[in-house]
Amino acid sequence: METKVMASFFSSALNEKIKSFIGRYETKRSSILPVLHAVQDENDWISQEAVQALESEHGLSVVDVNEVLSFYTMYRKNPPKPYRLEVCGSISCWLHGADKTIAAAKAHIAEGEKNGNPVPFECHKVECLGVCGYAPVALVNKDRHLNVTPELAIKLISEYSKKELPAAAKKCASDLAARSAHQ
Amino acid sequence: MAYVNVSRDPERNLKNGYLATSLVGMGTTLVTFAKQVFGLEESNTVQWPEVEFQYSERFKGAHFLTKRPDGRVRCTACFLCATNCPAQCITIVAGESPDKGVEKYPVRFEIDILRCVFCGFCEEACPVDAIRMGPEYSMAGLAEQKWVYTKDYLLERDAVKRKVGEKQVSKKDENTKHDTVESSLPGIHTGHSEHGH
Amino acid sequence: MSNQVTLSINNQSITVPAGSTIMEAAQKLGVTVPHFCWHPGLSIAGVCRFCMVRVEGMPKLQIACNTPASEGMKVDTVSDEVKDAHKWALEFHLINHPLDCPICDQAGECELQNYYMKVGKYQSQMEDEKVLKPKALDVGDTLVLDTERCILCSRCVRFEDEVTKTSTLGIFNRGDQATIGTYKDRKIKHNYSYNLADICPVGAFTAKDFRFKCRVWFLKESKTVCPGCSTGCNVNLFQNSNQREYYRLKPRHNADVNGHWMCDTGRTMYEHLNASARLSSPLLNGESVSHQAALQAVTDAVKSISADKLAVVFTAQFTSEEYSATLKTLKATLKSAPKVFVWRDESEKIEDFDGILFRGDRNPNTRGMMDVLKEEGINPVMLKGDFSALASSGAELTLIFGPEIEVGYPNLQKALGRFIEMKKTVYFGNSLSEAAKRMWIRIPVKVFAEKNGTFVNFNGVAQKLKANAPVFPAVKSVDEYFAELGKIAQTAI
Amino acid sequence: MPVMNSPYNGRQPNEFKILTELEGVPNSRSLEVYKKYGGYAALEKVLKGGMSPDDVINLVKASGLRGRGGAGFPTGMKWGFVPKAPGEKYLITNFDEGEPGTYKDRYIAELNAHMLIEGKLIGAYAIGASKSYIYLRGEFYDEIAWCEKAIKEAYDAGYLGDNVMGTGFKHHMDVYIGAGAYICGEETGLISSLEGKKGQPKLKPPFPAVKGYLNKPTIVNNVETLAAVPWIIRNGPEAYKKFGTEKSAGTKLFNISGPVVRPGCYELPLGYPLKRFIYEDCGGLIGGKKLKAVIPGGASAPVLTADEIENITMDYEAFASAGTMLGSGAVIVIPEDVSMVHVLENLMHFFKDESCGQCTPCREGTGWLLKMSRDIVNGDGVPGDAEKIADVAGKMMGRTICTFSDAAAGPARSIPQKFAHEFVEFYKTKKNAVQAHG
Repeated sequence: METKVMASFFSSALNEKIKSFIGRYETKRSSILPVLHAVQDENDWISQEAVQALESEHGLSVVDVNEVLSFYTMYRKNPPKPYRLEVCGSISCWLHGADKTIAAAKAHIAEGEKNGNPVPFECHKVECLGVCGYAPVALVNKDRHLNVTPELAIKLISEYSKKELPAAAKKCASDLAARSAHQ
Repeated sequence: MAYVNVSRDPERNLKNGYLATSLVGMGTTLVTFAKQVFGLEESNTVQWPEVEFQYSERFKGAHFLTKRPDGRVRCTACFLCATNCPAQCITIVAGESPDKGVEKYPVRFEIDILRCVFCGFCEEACPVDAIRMGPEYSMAGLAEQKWVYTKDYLLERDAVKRKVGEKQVSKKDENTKHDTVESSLPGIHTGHSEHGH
Repeated sequence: MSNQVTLSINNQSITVPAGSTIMEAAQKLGVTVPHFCWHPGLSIAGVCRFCMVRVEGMPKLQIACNTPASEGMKVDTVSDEVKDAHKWALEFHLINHPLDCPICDQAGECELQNYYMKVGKYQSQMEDEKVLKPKALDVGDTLVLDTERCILCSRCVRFEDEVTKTSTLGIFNRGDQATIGTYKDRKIKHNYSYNLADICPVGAFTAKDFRFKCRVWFLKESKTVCPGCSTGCNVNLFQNSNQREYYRLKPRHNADVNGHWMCDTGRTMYEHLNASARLSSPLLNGESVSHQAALQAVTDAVKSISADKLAVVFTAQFTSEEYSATLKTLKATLKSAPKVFVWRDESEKIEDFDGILFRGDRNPNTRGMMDVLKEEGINPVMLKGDFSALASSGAELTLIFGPEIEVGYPNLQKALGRFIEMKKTVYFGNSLSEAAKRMWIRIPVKVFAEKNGTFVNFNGVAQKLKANAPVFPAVKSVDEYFAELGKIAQTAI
Repeated sequence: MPVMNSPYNGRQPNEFKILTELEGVPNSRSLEVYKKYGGYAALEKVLKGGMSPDDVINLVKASGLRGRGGAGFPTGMKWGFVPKAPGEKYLITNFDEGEPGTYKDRYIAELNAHMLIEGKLIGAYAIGASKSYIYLRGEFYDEIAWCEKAIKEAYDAGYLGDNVMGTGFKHHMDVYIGAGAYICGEETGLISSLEGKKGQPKLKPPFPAVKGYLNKPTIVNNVETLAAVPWIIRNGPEAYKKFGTEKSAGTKLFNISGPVVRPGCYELPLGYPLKRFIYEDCGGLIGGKKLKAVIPGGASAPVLTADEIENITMDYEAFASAGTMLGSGAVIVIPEDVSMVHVLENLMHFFKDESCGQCTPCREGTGWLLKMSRDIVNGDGVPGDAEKIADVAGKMMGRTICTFSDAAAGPARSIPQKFAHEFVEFYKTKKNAVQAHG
C-alpha cells in the first residue's frame, strides 16, 4: 500500500470543473456527460484510469460512467492523434461525394505514414453533423468546415499540421509517454 | 399373439416327395462344387479369420469419435447421444475447454459396448458429427477384457486405424471464434465499426 | 367497485385490481403471453417486445407487460396478427443468437427454445454473418457470462439495481453491439448471484456450481423448503433420479416467505444430500453394525439409566415431528423427561439479517423446536460455546442430534470434542468429521429432502416437507428410529 | 466559421418572415438587435399583461402551432397535458438536431438564440416550470457557444433568474451537451440522456408530461416550435393562421440538401408546393440533372419518386396521404445518376449505427437490414432480397418503444417497393451499371 497521499488523477483546474458540473444539475448522475466532456477536453481522450478516478475521487460509479462512455460516439476511448478529421457520411453529404473526401483524406494520411512524413491526423466517417445543406461537412477537432471536397480536405490537413499542436494533444502525448516509461 | 407357421404345408411336401427336392438341391451343390474345383467360378466363402470380410463403408459397427483438423476431439459433450441411447450405454463427464468458441468438451466419454444395441441413434443425434459407427464388426474378446470403450480408445483406434483413419477427422465446419471478440471486457471494444469520434 | 377493472382476454372475462397490466391479468387467467424481459419480481423494462397483444381500439399492437388494463378492454392474444408478431419478435431475438444449445447449460429449460417450439418461425431468413461477442466470461465466483447468448432483456441489470442494489452490471455499447458486462475485474460478489442465472431466460448467465455437470432434462424437481437458515425459502430441489444424485436448488415463488429469490448459501443445500458426503450405516465403536443392532444398543443404554442420567442435545435442524417423537418416546420409556440441551454454534448471531432473505440463525426449525419443547414442558439449557452445563450434568448417556448442515456450525469440531468427553455418546447425524468418529454409536439419519415433516420459520410460518426416495434406503428419520426404539423398549418389558 | 450564405440571396424579400426576420441583419445574434425587432415584447405581454398560463396555452392552441421536430403534435395540447398540481416541472428544448438532412434549428441559433429563450420562457410560464434546459448535440460547438452567450445575456438583462422582469416569475435555464447519439433527439431518449444515462427512450405510459425528467412532469419541445411562440404571442393566433393550410398552420423552416443549386434553410408557409420549392426557390438540380427521388422529411421519411412530387404540397396532411411525412422539413434531393440501392445502404448504415440497442426488433433488425442491403450492393443479392428487406422492415414497424424502428423502416420499405427495378439490375449484373455516386 502506498502510504503517501495519492495525487489526484486530474489537474486541479479540471477537478474544479468536475466539481462544478456535479453540483450544477439536479442529480449527480446528470453530470456524467458534461464531466466526460471536460475530461476529454483536457486529456484528449478518456482512459479507464480516468473513469476509475472519477469513481474514487468524485463518486461517479464506473458502471454508469462506462455505460455512458460506450454509448455515445463523441467520447474517445483510445488515445487519438492530435487532429481528427471527421467527415459526415450520411445521405446528404454522401450525395455530395463525402466518400471521395474520406478516401482522399485517408490516402493522404496513409501516404504520409509511408513516406516517413506522418501528419498528426486521423480521419473517420461519422454520421450526420447537422449542416446538410453545405455538404460534405467535416469537423477538424472542434472546427466545422463546409463543402469539404477532397482538395479542401487535403488542404485542411496540411494547414492544421503546420499549426502548433493543441494543448490536449500535448497532454495526451506526455501522459502516454509517462505511462510507457512507468511500464 | 399372432405367429407365423414356418414349416411348409406338409401336404405339399408329401406330394412332391422329399427325395426329389433333396436331389435337386444336391445337384446345385455338385454343379457349384465342380465349377469351383475347375476354377470356373469364384468362391463366396471367406477364409475367416485368415481373410477378413469387407463390409460396405456404411456398415454400422463399433463406434469411434472424430477429431477436428487440429487433432482435438470434436465432441462437445452435449449429451444428446447419451440422452438418445436406448441402452443407456454412454457415459459422459463434461469439462471446460480452453477454446473460447466451444468451451465444453468431454473429460470422459465411455461406451459400455456390451450394453450397446448398435441402433445408430447416437450417430443420428450428434449435432457436430463427433460420434460415428465404423466398419469394425469383430468385437469378440475374453471375459476379463475391458468392455467399456474409453475416450482415448474411441479416438485412437490403432487396430482399425487403417479403416477409419482418415474418416476420424471430420470435415464439418468448425465453430471458430475471431480473436477480437475474446476481449474480457465487453464494455470497451476497440473499433467495432468505422464509426467513431 | 372502482378499484377493480374487468376486461376480456380472448373473450374470457377477468377482474383485476385497477392499475394491473394486461400481462398480470393474463397470468391470472392462465393465458400465456410470451415474454422475456418481464419478470414479476422486477420493474417493467418493455424491451423484448415479445408480449405483443391486440387491444381493440388501439392502432398498433401493444405490449402486455406495460399496458394498463382498463374497464371493458378487449384483448386478443391468439389472432394470426398477434401470432405473426410473436413469431417475428422471436426471430429478431434469434438472428444473432449463436444457437450453441449443445454446449449450453440452459438447453432444456431455455425460454428461447421453449418459445421457439411454441411460436417459432421455423424457416429463418437470416443468411448473413452473426454479430460476435465475448463468450465464457468469468464474472464472479458463481457465474459465467456468455454475452453472445444474451438477448439483452436486462433482467439481470434490474435485479442488481433493484433487489441487491449492487449495480455491478451494465449494458455497454449500443445497437447490435450492446453487451451486458461488469466493469473490468469487478466481479459479481453478493449472496444472491445465482438468482441471475435463474432469471436469465437464456443461457447468458450460467451457474458455475452446475456448469457442465448434468443436462437439465435428466433432472427431476421436487418441492421443498430450504434448510439453510430460519427464513425457510421455498425451493425446488433437482435430482437426477437415475444416479440418485442431487444437483441444485432453485427458488420457488412464495409471496409470504421468500418472494422470487433465494440466497447463494441456500443453493449449496444439496451438497450434503449426496452419498459421498454422508454416513451410510450405523457404527458402534467405529464398527459397522446393522440398524437393528445399533438401536438395540441405544435402547438398552436408555433403559439402564434413570431419566436424570440421560442428556439429550438438540440442534434446531430436525423437523418438529422428530423432536416430538424423540421426547415422547424417551418420556414413555423413562417415565420422566430427560435433560434437554440445545446446542447453538458459538459464532451464531441469531438476530443477523442481510435485509433480503438470509438470517443469522442458520437452523431451519429453531421456532418449531422451541414450540415442541414448550409443549412438552421442558425448559432446555443452551450450549453456546460454554459446555459446562452439560459436563456438570452427570449424564451417563448423551443423545446428540447433530446438525445436518455443518456449514452453519463453523465450531462443530470443537463442540464435538467436548461431547465425546461425556461418558456414553450416541450421535444421530451424518457427520463424517474426525471428532464424530470417536462417538460410541453413530446413527445416520435422513436428510431434509427425504423426510416428511414440518419446519417453522423465524416468522412462525409452518411449512411441510415432502419426502423423496432416500439415497440410502435403510436409513431412517429420527421419528422413525424412535418409534422403533419405543417398540423395542416395550417388547423388552 | 463563416456565416452561411443566406438562402434568400438573389430573392425578393418575401412575406414569410416569422422565424427568419433577422436574416441578413448585421450582428443579428445580439440582444440589442433582437430587442430592436420586438424581442422580449411577447414575454412582457405574457408576464405583465395579465395573461394566465391557461391563456397562453389557449392562445397557442388557437394558433394551430404544431411540433416542428417531426411528429407534428399540437403544441398547445401538449402543454395542456402537464398536471396543474404544484411541484417541480421541466421544459426541455430538443436541440439534438441529428436527422440527416436537417439543419434548421441551428439556423435559428445562428440568427438569434434569444428567440428560443423567449419562447422557452413563455412555454415555461404556461406549464409552470421553473427550470429549463436546452439539450444541444455535442458536435454543435458554435451553436453551444451562441446559446450559452444568449442565456448569459438574458440573465444579465433580467429575463432569467429568480425574478424575471420583476414580475416574481422564477425561471432558470441551462444548456446540456449531448455526446453523439441520434436517439437523444427522441424526447424520452433525450430525458434519459439528461439524467446522465444512455440515451435510451423510456417506456410510455407514463408519458413525460406526467413523469419525465427525474420522474417530474416534463415537456420537450423542438427549437423551431418554441422560437415561433413569441411571434404568435405578439401578433396573435389569427395572424399566424393566415400562413399555411387549415390543419397545418403557420410557416416552417424547410432545409434542402442534395445537389440543388441553392441549398439552404427556407422559411415557407406550410402547404407550399414541393416542386416549386425545388425548382424555383432552390434553382433545381445542379447541372440540370433529372430528379429521381425526394426524401421529404429527413432520413426517416419514406421516399417519393419524381412522379409522386408533381402536385404535392408541403404540409402534414398532404405528406401523410402520400404515405410519407413532413418530419423535420428536411428535403433531400436524389438525382438520376445515383442508385437507390446505394441510397438504401447509406441510410441503413446510419440507422444501424444510431440504434440505441434497447428493443430487440430495432437492435437486431437495423443490423440485419444493413447486412442485407450491403449484400445487394456487393453483388451478393438474389431475387427476392428487396422484398425480404421490405418485409423485415415491416415487421419492425410499430413494435418498439420509440419510433426509431419506424424511422428505419420508412426508407427500408419504400425504396425496395418503389425502385424494385434497380434492385433487379443489381442481381443480374452483380455490379450496377449506374455507378455509385461518391
